[in-house]
Amino acid sequence: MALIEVEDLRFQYPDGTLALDGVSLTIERGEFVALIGQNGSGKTTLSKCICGLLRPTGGRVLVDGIDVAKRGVKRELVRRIGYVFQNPDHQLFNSEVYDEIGYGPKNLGLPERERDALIREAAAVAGVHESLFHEHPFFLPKGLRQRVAIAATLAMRPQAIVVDEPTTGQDLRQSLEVMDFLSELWRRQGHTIVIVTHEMPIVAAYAQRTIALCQGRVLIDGPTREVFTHADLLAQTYVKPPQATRLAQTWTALGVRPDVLTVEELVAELERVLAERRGVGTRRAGS
Amino acid sequence: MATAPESAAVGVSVWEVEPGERRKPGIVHVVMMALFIGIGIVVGTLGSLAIPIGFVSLFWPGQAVQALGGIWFGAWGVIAGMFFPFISNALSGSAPIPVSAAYLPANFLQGFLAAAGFRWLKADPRLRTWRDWAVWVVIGVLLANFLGAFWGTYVLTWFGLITEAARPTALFGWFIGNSVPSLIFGSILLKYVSPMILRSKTFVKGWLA
Amino acid sequence: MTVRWAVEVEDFSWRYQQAREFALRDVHLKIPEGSFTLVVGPNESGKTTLMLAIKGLIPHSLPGTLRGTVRVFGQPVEHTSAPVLAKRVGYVFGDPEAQFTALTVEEEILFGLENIGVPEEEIGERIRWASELTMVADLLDKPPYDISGGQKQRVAIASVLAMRPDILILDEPTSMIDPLGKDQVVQICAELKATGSMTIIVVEHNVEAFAHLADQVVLVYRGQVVRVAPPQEFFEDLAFVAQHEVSPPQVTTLFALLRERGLYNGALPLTDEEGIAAGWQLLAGEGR
Amino acid sequence: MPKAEIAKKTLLGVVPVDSPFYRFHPATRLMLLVFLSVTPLFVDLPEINLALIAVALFLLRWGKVQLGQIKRYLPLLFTVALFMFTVAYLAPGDRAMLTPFKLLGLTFYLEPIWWAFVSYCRLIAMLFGAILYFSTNRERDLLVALRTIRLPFAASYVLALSLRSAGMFMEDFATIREAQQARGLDLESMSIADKVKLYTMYAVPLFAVALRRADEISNALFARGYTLSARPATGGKRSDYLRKQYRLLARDWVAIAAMGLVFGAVVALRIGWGAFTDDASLLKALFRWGVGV
Repeated sequence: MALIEVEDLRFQYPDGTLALDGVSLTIERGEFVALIGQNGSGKTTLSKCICGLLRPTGGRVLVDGIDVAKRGVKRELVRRIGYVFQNPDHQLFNSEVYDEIGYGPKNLGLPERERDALIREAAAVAGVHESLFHEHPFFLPKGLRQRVAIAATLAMRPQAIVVDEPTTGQDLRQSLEVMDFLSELWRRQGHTIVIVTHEMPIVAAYAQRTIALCQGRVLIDGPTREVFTHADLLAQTYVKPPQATRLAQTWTALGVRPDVLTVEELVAELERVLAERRGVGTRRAGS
Repeated sequence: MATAPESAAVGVSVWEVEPGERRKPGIVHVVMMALFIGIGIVVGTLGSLAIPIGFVSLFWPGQAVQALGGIWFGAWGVIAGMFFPFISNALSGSAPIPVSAAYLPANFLQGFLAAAGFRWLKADPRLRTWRDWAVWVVIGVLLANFLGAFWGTYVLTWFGLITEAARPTALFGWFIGNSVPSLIFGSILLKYVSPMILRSKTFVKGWLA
Repeated sequence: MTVRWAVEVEDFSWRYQQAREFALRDVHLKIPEGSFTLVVGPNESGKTTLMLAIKGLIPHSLPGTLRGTVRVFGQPVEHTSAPVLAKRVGYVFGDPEAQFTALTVEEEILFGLENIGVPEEEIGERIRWASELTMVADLLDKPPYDISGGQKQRVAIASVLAMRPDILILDEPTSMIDPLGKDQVVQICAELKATGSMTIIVVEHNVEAFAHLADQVVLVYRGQVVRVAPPQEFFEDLAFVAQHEVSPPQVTTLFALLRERGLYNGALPLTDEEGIAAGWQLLAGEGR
Repeated sequence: MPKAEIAKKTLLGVVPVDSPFYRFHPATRLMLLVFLSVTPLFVDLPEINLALIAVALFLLRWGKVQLGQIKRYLPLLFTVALFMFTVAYLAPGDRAMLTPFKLLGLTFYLEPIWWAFVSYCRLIAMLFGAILYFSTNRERDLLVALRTIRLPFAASYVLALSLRSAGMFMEDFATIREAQQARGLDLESMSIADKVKLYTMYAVPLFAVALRRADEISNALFARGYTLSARPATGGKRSDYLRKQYRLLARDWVAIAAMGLVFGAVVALRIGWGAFTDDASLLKALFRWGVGV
């Protein structure tokens, strides 16, 4: 059974905006998925529906077989899927980091001993050092607050986590840190990861699978490498593949593969093409 | 509880202006006043809509907002506390403008008493000692709400909205109905939000800065 | 011909009131009038602090300890009032939401104009000019919080542009918006640069989008300005750039790596167009 | 996708896209609010207050307001009535002085019940002034009106900013609620005591966001040349572009004069001649006849 099943999902906001217009997809256990698309394409709405934070106006979402819109399933749900908000300020409310991370487990009614173990583990995984346990989250720098928010989600041990714009406003090092950390969770601990983002180089470097939304529908869904070869289709939702991919695609006539994702891949590809060409070139030079 | 060692020396009150510290009113105070009116509108409106009894505030967490505003932001907070009920009452439809206007003195007192009490008696807004608690409960909650209820019910009879005979009952109901949310809501906020406010630029030690 | 300096930062150091360490130390920086400057560097390195000092928020509304001077068109910022500074230096903050205070886009734009004392007759014309340039003319009637992220950022730019500042600072203008919005902001910057009348300073992580517009790139790292150079020259030393946690455009990295491998020896491209051309030359034009 | 809009959202409610009200100057519309809110203070006669309610309802219709919108006030209108009549029943005052009557096996007293009815009509008439106003005016109209009556810029600006921030906090509130749910909070299975504790969980992030915002906004204000006094850089008077976009026309003056005259007449008649008391009420006679006293 797939971990997340979305069937003909529709969502209409009270003001009449149709944010999702019949979305169907499945996400298997252990996938690393990126949700992309222009603002208003429905990505945040979809991710919130998946976590049961918004009640769909049509269709349904099953997480591990549980219908997320059903009453009284919240506690069941948070052990399966966690959502990290873009702005940690909306999420953090305890006066100590330790209590903050422990809030979820406490809601789940776990005994203290077990809770403590979960908190320490989640903090360690998220890179929140124990010396920060008694700090007030409000006064930590933004990067750290985000980690606390992630740790708080992890402490509930969800099988999947959805992260809304993990790299917005972060610099190179911070972005890599957050992404490497998510990647580590995915690789080592077998978590399913879903990120919502506008940063295509991040998508290219980390996500195994990419789903592009446009006006509340799935525009394209497939392996990231394949999705970025459809530049014309992506243009509908104003997404451009990363620069390396774009460059490669203008050189296809020269024998360059159109589906490279990173600079390193493109370098290797150009080396290959050049080596071939040089062989041909020497021959031609002789004629 | 608050046993963690604090950097602030024992006995130094949060109201003390440190040597070399310059305090003058700035744009940030005006902005905070406006934002605080915004918070008051939200809390006041939601409070009234949750239990719609109209002009009588049987469960109205707004008074807590007024008291906290005065404690944290001095005169800016007192002013904010006087005016947000106008808008929240109009939005929730719980009191027409003339009735809101008549409540003004009560709105002033409900913010001012807490503000003055904490400043004069040097109580810590983080509620660290039993003395801080006493100042909060006696002046910020009980006295402020009693005077508020006294004036408020007077206004109601004045507008003919309740009978003269019902006034003592209404006064009692109002007093309890406002004190309970104030005590719960206000104490929690003082305890948990004050640490953030005290370290921010918006905190007012005197009346204006 | 002598250069007129829009900004002169001399020996400048700044420590925020509650901080232990100086956010900026002994900074020297000169920005010529009419130029386009791109400021890069990791978060918390002092980029924004430097911009706040040029804008005058430091020391006017932020408490702290200051050494040295910042001059804008020869005038020390410290002794210039907020409304005068508002005319000289416009500042667009990274989060457009955070700077909105009005109830409609039109009021948002005219707010600054009234503050700096633009007469009523002229206000309408300025609103028109700024809103057309930033493509928000059809939004004037809308509440600024009820429009898309990209539109918000353009409104923020319009509201600053309308004041016709001599210097325009954009602090991470694309960090909070979607790809279409980013493109539009870059386009507005290109248009402004083409008019040549404004000194533009952009702080950005998204180097790829702005490098080609820049006359000079400034690298701020751990409270100091460690490098100032034209973009071509700046990205020549990629090791230095990477060591200071800045990501160059992918196309630049690509050709630098090719050059390291002895496959390329031309100038490093900064844009898609330059890169595409260099690639064709490399692959189709018999290499060197 | 675009559908024909008939209503626009404002921070405070919803207003029609097009309404005959918009032909009047915002100051005139504010005067209508004042007129409808204050006049009932001088009128006990329920017939007149009911007539004022009818006028407000008519104006809502005429102003193209969708009546569905005012449904949200119905629970309030009902509970207020329930409250006032219950108080009048339970605490009628000195029973010896009152006229008792029986209804459904209970003993009521005529005077307090009647007085509750009189007051209720007055209260609702006043409330309808506000309902009408917020259903046909945007925040901008309120600002223009206040500036037209020469409220200082700084004051109107604080008002605008607080309305705007109320809107932002509403949004924050929604996000915070989602964030708490995402952490296993099950609102549906919570006790009242837990819901009270919930306030902290909303309040702390709300204030955290507000504190950061206060800093950001004050920086933004400085950046755009705003000073505490709101005086422009050139010295002298601040220009007011927004207000200049509106002109008081003949029809505004006529409307204001009409409201002024009616109000003046009501006050004069009430104070000078003791008019509009409930003694003259036909409804009272009808009521007495109905309960048989």
